[in-house]
This record gives sequence, C-alpha cells and structure tokens, in this order.
Amino acid sequence: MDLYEYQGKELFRQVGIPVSDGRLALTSKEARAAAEELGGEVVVKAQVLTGGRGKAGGVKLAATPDEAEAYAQDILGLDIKGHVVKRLWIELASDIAKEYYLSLTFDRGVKKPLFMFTTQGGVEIEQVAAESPDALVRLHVDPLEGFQPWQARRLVYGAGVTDPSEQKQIAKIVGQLYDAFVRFDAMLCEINPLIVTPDGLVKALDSKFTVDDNALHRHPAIAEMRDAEAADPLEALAREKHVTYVKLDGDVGVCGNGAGLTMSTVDLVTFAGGRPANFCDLGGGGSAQGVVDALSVVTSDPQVKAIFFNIFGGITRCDEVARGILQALVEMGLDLPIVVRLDGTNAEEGRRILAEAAPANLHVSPTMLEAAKLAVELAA
Amino acid sequence: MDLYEYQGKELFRQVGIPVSDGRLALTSKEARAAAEELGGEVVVKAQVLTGGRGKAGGVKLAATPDEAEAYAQDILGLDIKGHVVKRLWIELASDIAKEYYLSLTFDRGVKKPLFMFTTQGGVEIEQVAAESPDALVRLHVDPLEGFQPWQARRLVYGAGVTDPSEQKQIAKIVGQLYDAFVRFDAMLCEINPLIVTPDGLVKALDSKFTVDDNALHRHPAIAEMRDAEAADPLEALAREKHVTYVKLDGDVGVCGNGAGLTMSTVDLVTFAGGRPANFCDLGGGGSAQGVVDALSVVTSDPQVKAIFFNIFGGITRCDEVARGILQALVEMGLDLPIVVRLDGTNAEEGRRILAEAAPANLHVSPTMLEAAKLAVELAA
Amino acid sequence: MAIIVDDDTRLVVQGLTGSEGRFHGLRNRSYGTNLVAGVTPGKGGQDVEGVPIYHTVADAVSEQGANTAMVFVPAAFAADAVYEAVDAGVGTVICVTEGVPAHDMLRIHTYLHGRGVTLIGPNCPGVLSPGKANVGIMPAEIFTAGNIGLISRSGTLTYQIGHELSQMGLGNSTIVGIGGDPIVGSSFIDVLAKFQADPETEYVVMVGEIGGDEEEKAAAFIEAEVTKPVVAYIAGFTAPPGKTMGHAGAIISGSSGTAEGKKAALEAKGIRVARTPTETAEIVAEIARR
Amino acid sequence: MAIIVDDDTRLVVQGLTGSEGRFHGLRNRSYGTNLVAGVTPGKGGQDVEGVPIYHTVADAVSEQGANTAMVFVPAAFAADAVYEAVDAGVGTVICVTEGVPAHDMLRIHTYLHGRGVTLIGPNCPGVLSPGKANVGIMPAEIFTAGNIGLISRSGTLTYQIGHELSQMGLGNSTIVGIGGDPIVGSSFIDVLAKFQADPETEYVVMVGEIGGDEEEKAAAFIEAEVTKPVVAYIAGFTAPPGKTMGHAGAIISGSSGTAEGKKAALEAKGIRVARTPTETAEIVAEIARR
Repeated sequence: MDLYEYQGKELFRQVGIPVSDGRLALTSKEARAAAEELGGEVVVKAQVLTGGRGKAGGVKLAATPDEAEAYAQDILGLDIKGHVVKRLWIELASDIAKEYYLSLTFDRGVKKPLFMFTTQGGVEIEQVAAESPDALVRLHVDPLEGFQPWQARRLVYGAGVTDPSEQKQIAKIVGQLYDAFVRFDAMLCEINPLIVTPDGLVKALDSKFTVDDNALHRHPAIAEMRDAEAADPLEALAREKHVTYVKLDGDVGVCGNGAGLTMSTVDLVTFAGGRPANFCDLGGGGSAQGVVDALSVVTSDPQVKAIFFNIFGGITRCDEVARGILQALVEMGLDLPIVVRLDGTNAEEGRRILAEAAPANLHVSPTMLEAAKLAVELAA
Repeated sequence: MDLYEYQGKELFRQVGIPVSDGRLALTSKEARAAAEELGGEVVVKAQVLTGGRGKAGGVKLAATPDEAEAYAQDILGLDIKGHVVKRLWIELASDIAKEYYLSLTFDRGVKKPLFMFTTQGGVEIEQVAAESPDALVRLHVDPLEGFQPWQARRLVYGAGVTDPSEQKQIAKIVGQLYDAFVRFDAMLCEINPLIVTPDGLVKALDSKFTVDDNALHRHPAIAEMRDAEAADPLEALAREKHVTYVKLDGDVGVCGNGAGLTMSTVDLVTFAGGRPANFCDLGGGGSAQGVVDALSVVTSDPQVKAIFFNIFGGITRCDEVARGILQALVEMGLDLPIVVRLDGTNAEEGRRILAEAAPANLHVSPTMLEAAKLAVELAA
Repeated sequence: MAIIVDDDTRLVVQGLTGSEGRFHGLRNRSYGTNLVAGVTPGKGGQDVEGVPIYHTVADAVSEQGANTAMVFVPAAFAADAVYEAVDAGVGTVICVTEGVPAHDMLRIHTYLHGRGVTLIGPNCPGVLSPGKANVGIMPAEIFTAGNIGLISRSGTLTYQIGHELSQMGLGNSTIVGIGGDPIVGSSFIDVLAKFQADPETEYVVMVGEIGGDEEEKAAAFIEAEVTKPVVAYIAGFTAPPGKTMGHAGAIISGSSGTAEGKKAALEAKGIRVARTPTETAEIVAEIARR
Repeated sequence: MAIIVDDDTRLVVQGLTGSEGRFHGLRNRSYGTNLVAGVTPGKGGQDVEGVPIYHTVADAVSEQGANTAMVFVPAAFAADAVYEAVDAGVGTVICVTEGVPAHDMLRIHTYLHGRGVTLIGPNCPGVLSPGKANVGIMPAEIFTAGNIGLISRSGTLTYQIGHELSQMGLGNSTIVGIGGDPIVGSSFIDVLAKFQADPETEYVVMVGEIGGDEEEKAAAFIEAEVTKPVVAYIAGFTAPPGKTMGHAGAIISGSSGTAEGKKAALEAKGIRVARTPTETAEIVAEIARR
C-alpha cells in the first residue's frame, strides 16, 4: 500500500525524522486557512500516488494565504498521469541549500533491506544510478544483526558528506529511517530530496512510503490511511468484492483461477493477437458466488467485448464454476460472448452442465489455446 | 546490579506484567500511611538484597493500618543475613490459589537467555531442579531470532498448566519478561512466586532482578536506583574511589594489579596458611594515586594486620607503584607491615626506590610465594 | 528417491484442527502420506480422525518422530509456526499459508541460513512426489509418476503443465510449488540443486513468472551446476509494471522483473523457454523422446 | 606459524586517534606488527605518525588490505565497532575494550556463529606471537619465543606465568588473552583447537579462573581432540560465591563456577592443574624436558 507524502511524513515524524510543519487541505478554503495558521510562505503540494507532480504543475510556492488559496484552486482536480488531485498538503516553505537522496528498500534479490544514499538528490535515483553510479552508496543490512551505527557512517562518509553537523544529522536520520522501515513493515521508504537548509538543518522535504499489504493487520492506523477513491474505480470494486483484479487496456476480459494460470491466460490472449482488458484471478476457492463476483467486476469495464473464462480445477471444482457462470448469466443478464475452458477436477461434469443449459453467448472450448483464439475472434 | 523487589516490580509494570499496587515506606509512619492509602489488607515486606526474608520475619500480613505500622516497626532495622532492613514495600495482600515459578537468566555456558518455568513455585528453584527435574521446563532463546510466542507455549504446556485462562495469561507474561530482560539489559529476571489468585488472575508476587553493570549507561533511571547504603561500607568506599574491592573474612590485606593476578595472590595467602582480608585490584593503570586509594580502602578494614602488595608490571610501571606506596605510607601514617613484591616493567627501579626509602614496616620480597609466606607470618 | 517428500516423510500439520488444515491434511493422508500428528495449542490430547494432536511441535517430534511440518495457520501466526517447527528440529517445513508479512520472511530467511533446514513457501501449493507422498494442496490425481522434476512459483499453472505432461504420457518425480511471495524459503536454485542430485529425476521444468530475479539467478546456476536438461516457462509477458498480479511477488518494479528479461537471461544460457503451457510440455516431450 | 597474529597480520586499529589506542597501537607497531591503518569516524584523511586514518573499516580494508582489527573504542561503541569490522570482511577482531554490555556480546556471539571470523575478547589483553606480531596491550618484553601456547582469561596473571616460563628458559608460540567477560568471542576450546593445529606449538598452558564452565568444557575437548600436553592453572580458590572478582566473568553462581570444580573436571580428564603460577611453569618445564 502506497502512502501519500503527508502520510509518510507523519510516520517519519513518529520516528523523529525532521519534517516541515504542514496541514492537509481538501478545498481551497482549507488551503487558505492552513496557510494562515502556519504563517509565512507555504508550499501547496498535490497529494497523488505518482511521481512527476512538480512538472505537472502540482507544486506551487505561495507567499500569502490568498496565493495559497488561488494555487489550491488550480491544483485541485488536476489530472497528473491519470491521478486526479483531491488532497493538498500545505507546508511551511523551506530554503534549500543542498538536495540529497536517502532510501531504504526491500531487496528481494539479496533478501535484505538496502540503503541507498547520494548527495545528488532531487532527481530520479535511476538517473543517478545510471549516470554516476559512484555517487550512489548502496549498503545492505542483515535483518537479524539489525541496524548498526557504522552503517550510517558508511553511507555518509561514502557519499562524501563533509560537514560534521550534516554527517551527524544524516547518520541519525539513517537510523530513524531503519526504525520506520521495520516498525511499520515498509517495503520502501524514500526521502527525495533530503535537504540541507542554508542554516545547516537537514530534513525530509518529500516522502515515498510503501507498506506491506500483508502486514496491515499489525498497523490498523496505517490501514485506515488507504484512500479508496484514489484507486481505479474497477479495482476499488474488485477489492470490495475480494476479487484480485488488475485493469489492462484491451477488450478481452480474462478470468482464471490462480495468479500464474491467469497471467498465462492473459499472455495467450495477446499471443493470439488480442488485447486483454484485465487480469482477474478468482483465487483458490472458486465458489459459484466467487464466479458471479468476478464476472460482475470484469463486465463493469465498458471496453470488454468478450470474456475468456479459464479454469483448471484442483481444489476448485469445475462443476461448481459452471453453475456460477450460469448463475451470473441469469442474474446479470449478461449477453457478452463468453468462452469457457474447464479442465481438472470435475471438468466433465462442468462441461455437461454448461452443454445442458447451452446459453447462446456461451462457447465451451477444449484447450487454452483454442479458447484464447476464439475469445479474440469474438471480441473483434 | 541487584534491584530491590519494589524496583524490579516497577520494571515489570513498565512491560505490562501484572503486579499488586504498593507503596515504599522508610518509616513505620510511612508504612501506616501507605496502608491507609492502599486500603484493605496489606503485606509489609522487608526490602533486602538477599533471600530468606520470610523465614527471618521480614514479611508480615497486616489487616489494618495500625498493624502495618506495628509490623513496620518490628521489621525496620532487622538484620537479615547481614542486611539491615531500611526500606519496606507495603503492598495490597493477594489471595493465593497456586504458586508457580518463572525466570529468565543469562546462560553463559550456552550463551543464550534461558527460561525456566515450573508450577512448583514458592520454593527455591535449585530444590525443584534437584528433587523433581521433570517439573522444571527449561528453554533457551536464540538472541537474534528473539522471543517467539511458541516458546511461551512450550513452557506453559510443558509444565502442565491446564487452565486455558492461566495458559493465556502466563504466555503473555513470558513474552513480557523477555521484553524486560532485553529492554533493561538484565542478567536475571525471576518471578517467584508467580501466583494465581482464587479468581484466576496471574501476577508477580515477588521479583528478583539483576541488571548488567556494564549496561547501566543505557539505563540512567535504573543506575539511580542503586542503594549506596545497602552495600558493605568498605565496598561502598571502594566504589567511590574506583577501586575493585571485595571484602573477605581474614586479616591479610591483599592488593594486586589485574583481576587474575589478584585472585591468584589471594589464593597464595590461603595456601600459605593465612586468611585473606580482601581482594583488591588496582586495575591496569597503577598510578601513584591509584595505589594510595587502594591502600586507603584496604586499611579501612580494622581486621587487617598485614598487607601483601603484589605487582607484575606490564603497562603498569613498578617505579610508579613504588612511589605510590611511599606516598601512601607518609600521607596515611600507615604503620601496618607491608610486604611488597614487584616484578615486570621497571621492577628494578621500583625496588631501588623502596630500598632507598626503606621504611621500617616495609618488606620487599623477590617472589610471590615468599611474599605470601612473609605476609602471613607478619599478620600472625 | 524423489526430493523433499517421499516414503520417509513423517508429517505433522500445524493447524490440523482448522477447517483447511483438516481437509488437506486428511487428503494428504488418503493419498498415502504418513501423517503422524497435528499441532494446535490448547488441543493437545485430542485427535483428528485418529491423528493425535499436540500442543507443540516439539511434542509431535518427540512422541511421533515427525520430520516434516506443514504450516496451515493464519498468516499472522505463520512466522511463529515456522520458527517453532525449525527449532523443534523438523528438517522440512512446507508453509502453505498465504499473506505472511514480508519482514517476517526476511528474518526467517536469514535465520534459516546455514541451518540445513528446507523451507518451502509460504504461499505455496506444497510438494508432491507422485506415488510416494503429497504434502500440501495439490490435486495429486492430475499428476503421474515419472522422471521430470517440476518447480513452480504458481499453483494452478503447475497443474496445467502437469496435466499436459500427463496427457503426453510423461510423469513427474516431484512437483515443488515454491510459492508466489517476494521472499520464499527455497528458491529455484535450491530446488534445482536437489533435482540435480536426485537419481529419479532426468529432466526439469521450471515455471517462473514476473517479479524478482530468481529466474535470472537460476539461469546462471543451471549453466554452472545442472547437467540435466531444463525447460522453462515464464508467465506474465503482458503484465504492466507496478501492478501486483495476484501473487505478492509477481510485480515488475521499474524495468526489472519482466518476463522478457527472464526469457532472455534463460535463453542466453541455452535454456529453452516455452511461450505457452502446451508448448512447455511439447518441448519436454521432444527432448525426452530424443 | 603461530596462531591468530603473525607476520601476515595487517592491523587496523579502531580508535587509533584516542590516547589509549594511539599508545598501544604505536607500541604494537614498534614491536614489528604491521599496523596499516587506523579508523576514527570524522578523522579520515589524517594520520597518526604516518599511519593513515579512515572514516570506516571498509575503507581501511579496501585501501590498505587490513585483515585484523583491534577495537579500542569506548564500551558503549564497542559492539558497533565489532560489527563494522566483521561486516567489512576483517577475519580477526581483537577487542581490548572493557565493560561491553553482556547483551551486546550475546548478539554478537550468535551473529558470528558460522561466519569464520575469529573474535578475541572483549576485555582482553590481546594476542602476542613473540618475534612476529603483538596486537593488544601485553608487555612483549616479558615473553620469549618458543613452543608453548598460552591461553588465559587474565592479563597480568598471564604475564606472571610468561615471566616464570622465560626464567626457566621456556618460550611461547602465541599468548592469547581471551578476556575476562562472561561471554567472549573465543573460548578456551576455540583457541585450543588452533594450538592443536599449529605446528610451532608443542605444549599448551591454559590459565583459567572462577566463573562459567568454559574450563570444564575445555577439559572434555582436550580429552577428545588435543594430543599435545596441556597444563592448567586456575585462579580463585578462595573466592566467595556471588562476588564479582574484578573480571565481570569471574563470579561463582551458587555452586557452579568454582575453582575446585574446574580443577576436578580437568584432573578427571588427566590434565595436571597447578596450584600457583610458579608451579605451573615448573610442571611445563618438567614435561618439556622429559
């Protein structure tokens, strides 16, 4: 789960990482009030779960509450890479002398947390890694040894920070970031930029914070931070119905059971010359109601022209799935063409059930490959 | 550093282990006030850093504040195994249905923390270990894996606790005890007895808590709990002068440099037929002032009849030690016989300095063995 | 022989009294797996259709000689269950539970290093050695015994491929579902090494998917250490970056973890990569009949 | 050969710019030890009498090829320094610092398990291979080169015994002060194994003291694994229980850790135990001249 800048900064604050004082605003009036309360120059920052908001005009410096209100008006509703701005973070403006970069990520390859630090902050870290790899200090932490102060020194000296006060402040923040990473089950904690003000104070000017979805039960306060509105409406609907769904750009709806088989099914549609509309995994259960829920999500996408329903029964029983499909056709009055392929546990019984009902828009196909081709044809 | 029961219970309370409400009292008036404030039956408990206070009359049940005051009067000043009672813990009385035992110690042999749990609490654990070893469940914790809930289950089920509510409460306390052990750098955390009340509540009725002296810098609040008065006055004086000193029962004062050499010197005195009065380690420095401090501690013991001063110079320079001895003789007007043995770095120069000054009560001996014999003779 | 589970497996199921644990544990027993015990704290002394239940894994080990544990407890308690099994001396732990926090696995993975314990999963369908033992949730009837080792990050996709192999008259020595999480106990490499050492295995099919770099590492390992023919399949060629495709571990981060990248890495080491499950089986058949 | 430190030692001193670190580091260099670097965070780029100072041990390793670290930092920072040295790839760490919290050592000891790193100390006088290298605070001039390995929990007591051996014309291959804390990086057993493997060592003197059970364990190890003659000395026969005798580890707990108990355990395995330092040297001389 990705957090907004202001949410990540709240977690930073909880572990002691210095951040600027700020207020959340949902309207331009609230933005004005926040600016008045904070006093002085403020920055009006679009809260979106994507990068590049600066270039998109989502960050503005406001000298007065009037200006803050005006900028808020401009930024609210802005579409930044498909994300519509609905929240603003109004923050006291900081003077910036230097911009550094500090992050802690979950390196699944090495299976250890990975610190990255560079004095070349404020830009995309991939760019630094590509253009001046020597400027980027990378250091893994053994999860059982845990964070040790030498690790912070290695980052700070390795990156060539020379000012002793900066060294000390950053080393402390490095430890605090590790603390946040572990305490909040983070998959990513990034501070870009980590700034030094003209009077030598180091603080986090931005935050990028991702928490492990599987650990949210340990963090009810963070779980509540989820912004249901920010998600794609179809994905939000899927979450509500406990269906694993990812929106794609095509017109062939894809339903499968199990993540691997469903990914493979999506691939097959592409290889057959079609364009998949989604990835939709029924999961392991495959009850009739689960089938209805999945189909209702898939067909909520107006782009969908045909559906490929691919089941390999293991624990999931194909007869149960067949009944679910028929139930969905009736309940939803579904008239889109559906290609069904059933195999594995009780596949014959499932195919028999479908053959008996034989709705006009339902096509049963014996193999994945043939089913994929047919679904692509039907969507065309 | 050993903590008093009430101090250990305060640490228990900080990690959530249930303890009874209580008040510290230094006088019988305070004991009465505490009993009044607490209301109901209270227990008046002598606070001493030794076991066996119950048998010594140091724990009394008081039905009224009057009784509490009277018992406090009796207990204050009581000598329990050489410890004079100066503090009382007045605690709400608990009804006891069962007495269990739970401890977490530092197993230096295995180099892991060791849990011990038995339902046969309230007695000395050594007795349980000797008489019914099967009733005592022992379980080591890997310090990097840390405490895991299964460990608590293993203790609780292994010891045969059958009541589900007790199982749950004790399992929780086991985890909290580990928390206390790590958080406060403990060498020992013992709850004996861990009681179950007739209405099924589990709580710590006593506490034995030892904190690593080397870690006190991390725990200033615990360091402040030290009761300077409770220590042997000579050991308190030694602590003040930064001299490593242990009081023994004999009449030959022993000073050496380095713990091993000093222990060896104490042994030699015994082997020579004498009785060492103390163990006193100058430490590695061995400055003239260090020598004066050590001698002033050793000679504060009125039992001391002669002193054996044994130095093997390494970093410590024997000439510096010789000067310290002469300085001490003058400053302190010391007329007890002193046998000095110097060897190692600058030993000749040291011996020359002593030979030149040649005070009447100072004897220089060439070897440890001869020096030990002479010191024993002189003390006789 | 087969690998990981076989006739010598003495299985304890952690969570045998739960509905899922009971269903699959008894299914495994029906298949012929030697299910010797269940563990549910507080239910020690009970039994599940004759299988004795203990409070702790240590008791199941000392009383029943359990040497393999299957974890079927809820995600929040899975790490504890794995530690319990490992510290009780169980040599093989198969964690079916889905949704184990990644940080828990980070610590467990480090803790297991060098202890000689095999952890499969979490979020995996288990391990099946046809004709010998089935530990997990795989539908054993799909697979037939044979000489092809099968390793996969996915459940149903594995069944699909096993089914296609069966239809061609090919069978498996052992099918290992290593799990779909970002950090799993045994990687492709760990299992490839076991198949390489197993005399009953002559060919290996490796079923990967997007996310991480375990397939890339496996490619290098195969080149260096595996003499038996390996055929690979990768799912997720059309997955968009930044989206979790069902499995917590199936996510393309930036430009890393793509199916194309994995395919290229494998092919660079001379490993054939199929485009579909069917083609996977066809390639294996072609090699096996050579 | 000698053990732990020798002509191949390339020493980095953590805390070389402190007064103690500087004094002993330069003393070690004067003896002939190859002191290649010092580490003091914030003082990288400076030097101490020509010895380059780095901010981190990793720099000392990459720039100067340091393979041995001596820790001379205050107790509160010692654990961090040990981890830093180990994680920087240094193979031998000698921690002189006294007063390291026991819990820190508990974690470090577990962390080092199986990593192939030798940690000596904390709270130790260091390691001296006469004529080759001295790393620590031992007064090298007391000792002469020879064929007797010496292991001790104590500093000055070791000097006393080394001195007595020297006076009898006997010398040492290596003198190892393992330290006086309850948990030290290398136990008697660890060092005994090294002496057993060292061709230059023909006899071993083991100097123990009250507290813990490392002498008892060593007795069993000697019987099983050590073919070279071992002579033991134990200090603290007259120590009272429950009192820390100078060293944090020198404490009799209840009835365990007594000198009598250790003597009995050693003698039960046929190991001669001397009553005094002088007798220790005499027994060695007797055996060596046989």
